[in-house]
Amino acid sequence: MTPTDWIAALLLGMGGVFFLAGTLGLLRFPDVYTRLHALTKADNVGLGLIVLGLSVQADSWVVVGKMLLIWALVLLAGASVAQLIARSVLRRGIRLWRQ
Amino acid sequence: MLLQSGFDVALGLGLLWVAWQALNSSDLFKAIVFFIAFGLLMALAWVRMDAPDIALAEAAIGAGVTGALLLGALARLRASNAGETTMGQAGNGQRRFMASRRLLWIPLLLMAAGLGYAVLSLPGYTPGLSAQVAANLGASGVSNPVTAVLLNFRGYDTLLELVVLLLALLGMWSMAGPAPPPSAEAAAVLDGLSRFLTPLVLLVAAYLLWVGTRAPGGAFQAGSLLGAAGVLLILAGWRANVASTALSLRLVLTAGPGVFVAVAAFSLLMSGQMLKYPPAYAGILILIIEIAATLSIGLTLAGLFLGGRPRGERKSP
Amino acid sequence: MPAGSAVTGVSWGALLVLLPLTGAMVCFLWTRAARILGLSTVIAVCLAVAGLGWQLLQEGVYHHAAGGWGAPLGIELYADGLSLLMLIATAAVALAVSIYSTGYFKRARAIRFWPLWLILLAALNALFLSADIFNLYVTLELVGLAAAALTALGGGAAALRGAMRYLLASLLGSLSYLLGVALLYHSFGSVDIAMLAARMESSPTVWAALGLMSAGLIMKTALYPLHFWLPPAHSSAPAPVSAVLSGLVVKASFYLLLRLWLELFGSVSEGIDNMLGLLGSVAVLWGSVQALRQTRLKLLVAYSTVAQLGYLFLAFPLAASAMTAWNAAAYLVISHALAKAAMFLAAGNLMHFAGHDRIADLDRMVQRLPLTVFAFALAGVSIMGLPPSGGFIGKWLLLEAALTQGRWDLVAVVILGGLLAAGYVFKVLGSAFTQAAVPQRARRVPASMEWPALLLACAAIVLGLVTLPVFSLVTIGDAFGVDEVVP
Amino acid sequence: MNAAVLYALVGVGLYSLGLYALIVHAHLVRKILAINVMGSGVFLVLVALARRGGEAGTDAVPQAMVITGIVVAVSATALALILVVKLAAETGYATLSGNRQE
Repeated sequence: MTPTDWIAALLLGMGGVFFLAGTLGLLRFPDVYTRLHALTKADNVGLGLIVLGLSVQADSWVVVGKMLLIWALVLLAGASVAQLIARSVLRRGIRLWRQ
Repeated sequence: MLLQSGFDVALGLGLLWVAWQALNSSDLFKAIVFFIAFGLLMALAWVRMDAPDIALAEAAIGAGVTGALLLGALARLRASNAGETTMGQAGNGQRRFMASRRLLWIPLLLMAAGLGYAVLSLPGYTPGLSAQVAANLGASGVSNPVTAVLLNFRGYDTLLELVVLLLALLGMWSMAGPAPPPSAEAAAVLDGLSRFLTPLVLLVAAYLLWVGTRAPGGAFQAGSLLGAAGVLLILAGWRANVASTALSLRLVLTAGPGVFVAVAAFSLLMSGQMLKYPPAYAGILILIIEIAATLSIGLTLAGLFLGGRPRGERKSP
Repeated sequence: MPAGSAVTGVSWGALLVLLPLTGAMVCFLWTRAARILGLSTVIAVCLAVAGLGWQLLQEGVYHHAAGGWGAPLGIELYADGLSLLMLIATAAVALAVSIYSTGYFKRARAIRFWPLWLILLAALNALFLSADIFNLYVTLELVGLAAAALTALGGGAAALRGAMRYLLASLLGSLSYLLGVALLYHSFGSVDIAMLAARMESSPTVWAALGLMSAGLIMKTALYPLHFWLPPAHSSAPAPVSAVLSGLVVKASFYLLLRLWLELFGSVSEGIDNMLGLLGSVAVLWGSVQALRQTRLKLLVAYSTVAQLGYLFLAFPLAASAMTAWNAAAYLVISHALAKAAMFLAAGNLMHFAGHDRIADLDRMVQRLPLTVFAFALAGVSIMGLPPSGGFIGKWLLLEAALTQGRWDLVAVVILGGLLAAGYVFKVLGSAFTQAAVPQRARRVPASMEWPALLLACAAIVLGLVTLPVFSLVTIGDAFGVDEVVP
Repeated sequence: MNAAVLYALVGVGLYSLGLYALIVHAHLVRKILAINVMGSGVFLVLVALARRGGEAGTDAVPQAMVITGIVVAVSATALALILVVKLAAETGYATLSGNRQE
């Protein structure tokens, strides 16, 4: 394995850890708001790391550009959808979780 | 190799599990969300089977548009209090279902086993038509074999398929009445998102249409992206100021099948065989048909999501 | 493709699909003229069928390679005598129903009816012309969706429920059929019927395909016990739509089943033909008894369809005398198409006139709507199988085949079914002669609604007098493969 | 058994699961979901079996057929859903059995 492969593997692995953490939060957190928090924050970083990891190994800059575009779109969609879900939940009168 | 077959097994089991959840979740909303997840897993399975064209179509239509249609219908059902079967009202029927459920397992399991045996006992490997497709690809006018089959070799199927789509919209308009008004106020975020995404989606759709002649993509993928953009705009509360009676709207809806039928009639006149393109013009004819089909598919899918005839009295905000 | 005369040089078969599709889209675009455009399209389709018939008589079977590729890569259109017979019946019913619809539908409904109806017509023609089992799947779906949309056209809970039930049954049927197509494609590497026939050999996969495709098509044909969707759908649709559903749509899936059976599965299936015959027998008896028990006219006519469809399946166990049995099935298909369409149109007139379809309250209809009652009676003659009518010829041929093979059970079913049919037809006619103490709406029925019913019923009778031309038509292309069987 | 046959068997499984749900559930939206799952199963069988001979080449014909099938499925789903919505607005039930009077 070349050094770039090692870097890629490290980035991909870290991305995986973030995804895992996000999923764990989705399953274990107590209410909608905290779950959204876990899902969007952790998965955005996770996907970013995976895109970086794949970019290191990419053949051309076009491919890198496409992947970055995908990341940007997922960020945008994720943020918007999280806001929409939180808004509709809030309107239905579901309270924030307090210890 | 082991890793790959492990992935295939996991994906296969995942498909079955998610399908089971989509079919048997107690909450209908949950079931629909599982169904959308099922569509995405299906797209993954298509990629695993080297069928990126289907993967694109599945993700956009199977999961995206179908999911949006289901959620839209659920919202309207909940408005008329029919979002769930209430056990008390279904009464005897439901109880009879419960009783038959135990017995139903047996014949269905037998059927599944029989079908599985039929699949396993298929005589060897039959080459299918890949050799013929490859041999004639040069004369088809495009270099993506799937597009060649869809728009040239089996173009007649695709012509009828565009009619099926138009028929769905006609059927809906014939029974649905005017579309329900947009929900009271759309979220500002959704509005902003739709304003930002729509041009981008149009760009990607145009790209998919253009690239479809030689790489995965084509009229259906591009059209379903247009449809998705339409769904987003409708969700954001945006309405075009055209009534269902407007000729312009109808012209775009019939553009795909219309151009296709026109090409069929013209080729019938010229060569005696419908949809037989002269090899020199095959590429350009396919492109013309695809452009018209993309517009029709996009508008039809958006129209199906609208859930009724557009009224055209409301100015866009 | 240059050819001798002007008529035989045209590819009428392709036009039979393209014409109604164009008509449907033009009707949709130019709603104001939908009625006249729709009617002219249907007349053009009738002319095209005549052209195709002439072509077949002159040159034998019709082949058309859509896209110019030919099987197995491309899709082939194919028409022989059997397809032509179905196309003629379709054109005849379509013309009558279209004329009827000009009077039946008010403007607001009419502009929705015509595009859907023309698409259904195109889909039926495409189905009768296709020789490609995947293309047949697409046409099946097109037929099913168009028919479901038309069923719901009347509005109201009953029609919506009927349409929904029909749509689900139809989708289930087509998916089963498609799974069979997948298995056949991967067994033999083609979806062209002729190529499959040449490569056909028995295997577990072929058996599974046979089961799936037959079950799916039987569901769409509403053979007992998979008929549950038919009575609600056919009785709640608007009258012209009911006529098309009962007359043509269920026949389309039966035609496809017959075609697959003759070309592909006949050689590899043993024992299933007897099961089909048994289900057919039950359908004849059970459907007729149900029809007798109905108090609503349209439901009675719908259950009669369940019974009459049963007759078609009696031909399968008698296939040893191929000529007689399959001729009987073909005759029954077209005479029932004409007679049942006439019956539904007549029932629509009675309903239009009185505002209800309770059989007991058909107050002296024979004096008020003599043409309509006469049409119903003539159609009833063919349904009962009395001479001289198309229904009589069909049932006579069935009896002949059953007698020569010593199948006394089937003989009994045919005769008993005829008696029961007489029972329910006379139940209606009896009420039409007697007086009932109920107020009637007495709305005028226009001539454009009375004459189509009568002409269709007359056609069903005339069919009994022109047996020889019909038989010679059917032999074009030798769809029944009689050469091998007749000594 | 290779991956192609595995996916074909999954397709058979989906078809059977869908058929089960279609019969068992009364709610029409669930029946529509069941039809869609059945359809996906059929599509899987159609495409997967083309690859059972190994990785060599892909057959474009079944792929094109499946794209056709997906479009037909979405059309049918849209039509069925609007029927359910209208039926529920008319009767208050999204089932075939509920509320028989008209």
